[in-house]
Amino acid sequence: MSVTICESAAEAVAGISDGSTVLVGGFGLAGMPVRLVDALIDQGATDLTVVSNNAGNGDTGLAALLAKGRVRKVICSFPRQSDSYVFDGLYRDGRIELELVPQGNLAERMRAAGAGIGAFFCPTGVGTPLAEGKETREIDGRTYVLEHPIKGDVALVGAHRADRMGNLVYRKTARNFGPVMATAATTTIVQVREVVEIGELDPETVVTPGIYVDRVVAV
Amino acid sequence: MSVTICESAAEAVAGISDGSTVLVGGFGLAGMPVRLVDALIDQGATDLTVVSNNAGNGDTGLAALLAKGRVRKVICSFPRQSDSYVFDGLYRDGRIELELVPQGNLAERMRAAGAGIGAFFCPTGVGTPLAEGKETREIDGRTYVLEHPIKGDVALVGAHRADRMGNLVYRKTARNFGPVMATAATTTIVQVREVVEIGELDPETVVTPGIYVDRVVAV
Amino acid sequence: MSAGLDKGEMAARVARDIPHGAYVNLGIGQPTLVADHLDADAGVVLHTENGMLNMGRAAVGDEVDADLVNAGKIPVVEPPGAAYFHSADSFAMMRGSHLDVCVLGAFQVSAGGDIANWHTGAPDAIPAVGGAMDLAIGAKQVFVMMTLFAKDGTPKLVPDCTYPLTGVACVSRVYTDLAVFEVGGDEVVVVDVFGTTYDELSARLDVPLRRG
Amino acid sequence: MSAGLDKGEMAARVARDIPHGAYVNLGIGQPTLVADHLDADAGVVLHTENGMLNMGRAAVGDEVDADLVNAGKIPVVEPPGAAYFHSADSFAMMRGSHLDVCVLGAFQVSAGGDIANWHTGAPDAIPAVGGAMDLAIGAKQVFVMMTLFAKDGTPKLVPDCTYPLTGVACVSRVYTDLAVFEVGGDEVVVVDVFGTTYDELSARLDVPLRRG
Repeated sequence: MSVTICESAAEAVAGISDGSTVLVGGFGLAGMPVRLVDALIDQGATDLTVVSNNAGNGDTGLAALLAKGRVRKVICSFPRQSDSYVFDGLYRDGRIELELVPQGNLAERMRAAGAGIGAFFCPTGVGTPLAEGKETREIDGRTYVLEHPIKGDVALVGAHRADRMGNLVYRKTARNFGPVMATAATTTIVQVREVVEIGELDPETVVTPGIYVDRVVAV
Repeated sequence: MSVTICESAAEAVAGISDGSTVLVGGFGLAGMPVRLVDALIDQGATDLTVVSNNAGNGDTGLAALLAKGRVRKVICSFPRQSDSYVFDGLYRDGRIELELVPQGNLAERMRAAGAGIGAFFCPTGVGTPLAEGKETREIDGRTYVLEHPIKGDVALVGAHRADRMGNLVYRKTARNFGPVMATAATTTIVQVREVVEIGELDPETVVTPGIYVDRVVAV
Repeated sequence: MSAGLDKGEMAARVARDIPHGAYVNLGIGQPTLVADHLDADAGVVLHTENGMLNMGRAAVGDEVDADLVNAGKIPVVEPPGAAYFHSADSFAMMRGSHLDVCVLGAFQVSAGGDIANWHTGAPDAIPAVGGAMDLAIGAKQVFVMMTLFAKDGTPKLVPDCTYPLTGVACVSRVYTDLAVFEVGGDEVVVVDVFGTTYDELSARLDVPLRRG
Repeated sequence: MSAGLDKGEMAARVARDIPHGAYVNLGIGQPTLVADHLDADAGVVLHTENGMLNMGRAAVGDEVDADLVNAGKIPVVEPPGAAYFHSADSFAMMRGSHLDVCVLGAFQVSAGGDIANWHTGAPDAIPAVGGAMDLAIGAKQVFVMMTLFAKDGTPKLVPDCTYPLTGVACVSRVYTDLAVFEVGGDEVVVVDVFGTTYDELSARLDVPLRRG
């Protein structure tokens, strides 16, 4: 159904429930919807599962959400960074659960969720600890591991511009996980730099069509 | 490896072997690489398997290739059209094999081939004759059928513009199967309206990056 | 049997049940007519499976562009706010249940919501499925628009489809010239009747009906 | 043991084996240095898994743009002919074997071409895999660039990896400070030796070698 153009990040994240799975875009800070994450901290939802490539930097954004004890589990590819001390501390203390997923599988599993694929046979991780306990199959002489979709209740995405139909364009490598996450969540909430009128985005260049977008806020 | 900018459609299709699987872009005539198909007729390869959404219109292009008896098998979603009499005749005479694939499965199976996915569980066609004999599985309460990739030896794609690195943009609904077919073939051959210099395509708007393109010809 | 709705009236009746702001795919043939009855203010966005959202009306005269066609390969126009994507993305959108409503034609629909619309099963027929199977299972709600009886008088709303299936238990509503039905539950519910009566329908159909 | 190649010389040696016109992914850390040794005329196109082809050099000064970073999250520049795509498309490109060469760092490589580069296996370590497993199985050829011996003198080219694996039987060549090896076949072939001898290598490694 139609997109809602919100007046504030607080309005955009309203109603996120305790226990939700929240997909958070960005690769490090590129494409990270920082203002939506800050608004989620204020909003108060807890017991969250966060799916994101990384597990927070420094003391702000995702790291701040973790520091407040609001995240039960992180599904990510690369939690360990030079400034990921908040996650590191929680993990070492056993206060946060981690599902480590190869980056390409993270993207493809969310793509599958958005595309109605029930599961897929993937060559990544075969023979490694990250495939342990998963079904494998040989197809045409190559071994694959069966991977399942990752669905979100909510996706928080950072994009460049939206029009009033919710069509999105991104900018440079800040595109990263945004387009797949937008397809994989029940409710997709997007922070953009600018909302433009309908007709101002070239239809050839739209990366995320408005059908995937529920709420937009310009910050 | 680097793209070759060809001088003619004949040069672009040189070397296609008998027995090849050829992916042919287009939805009806929109995006159909007509000049490449004509050049393939002149080139002479035979015993082909053609993968395309339709099975030719009228007497030209794909229909002409079929009429010359050069196609052993067609894999498509919608062979029957008002002017598909060439295919219709061959099929009724038992002179051509048909694998009918739902249109979304056709696209997704080629996407899987290009994306290194070994197989995927798909809800389309479950309980219908087109899923007969295929493995099924219930996942989270829904039944899926296992579908396998469709790889091409060659893809013939119609795009709008290419730069000299092989980056492609399409135009309107002529985009259709081109981008997935370009990823799914060993050799991807593209007919465009114009080849432009490197730097003339906006990197945000490239739909098929040059890595998927082997030969380009402006016609 | 008195006359029910004509094609245009059926299309208008379907249009009435499409929610404001819905993303909708209209199958080729009669369902395409539904577009003519959608209120411009309703903000309904049309999807065409060959790769476009916010598809416009049929193109006329100089508007015709061979690169811009709908799923029936008819030239259409590009309204402001459109978006293009490739076939795999288009069917991912459909298969992933992002469309609110899909309207399909059919040979038969069963009481349980099975649909048969791609193949008569005749031995000499050339089968063609296109996007029908993807559409049948892809939208949140699947509406069928068809005449209630075939030309030979046999009902097209049946206990079980005898034609080869397109999709299983996926149709929610059937819009016909004589009545609108809810299917897919334990009973078939008659929501609306046109130019006939509930009792007449009960007598002519082999499926158990309930008044809506 | 005499000194072999330094990091820059190793990177130059790797660069020498990258074919003209190749599509290449350089892993984070030392492999990034290979870019500095690629001849501009060679037409090598760099891929970064966070969504870009024809990635440019590191950005300096005003060129820095927070929206344009490489896989190591270092700002880079956009040369003419670049293309952006999302993460699923980027890893599809990799997993579908469209890249010609990928260069990775490693803790260990086995004679059979297994690679371990994501986890030391230490119980208190925080595991992080990023794109390493996708890269290891994704490119047509996987090159590893590492010192041949760890700081404690133990070999990193081993009969079998003792660290948790990143990928199985996927590495084709190992570039080290002391030698270049072909792995993944029945024997490990010594292709090149720097500041040491074949016999010295044979004596210090637990894998059977053959002269190239």
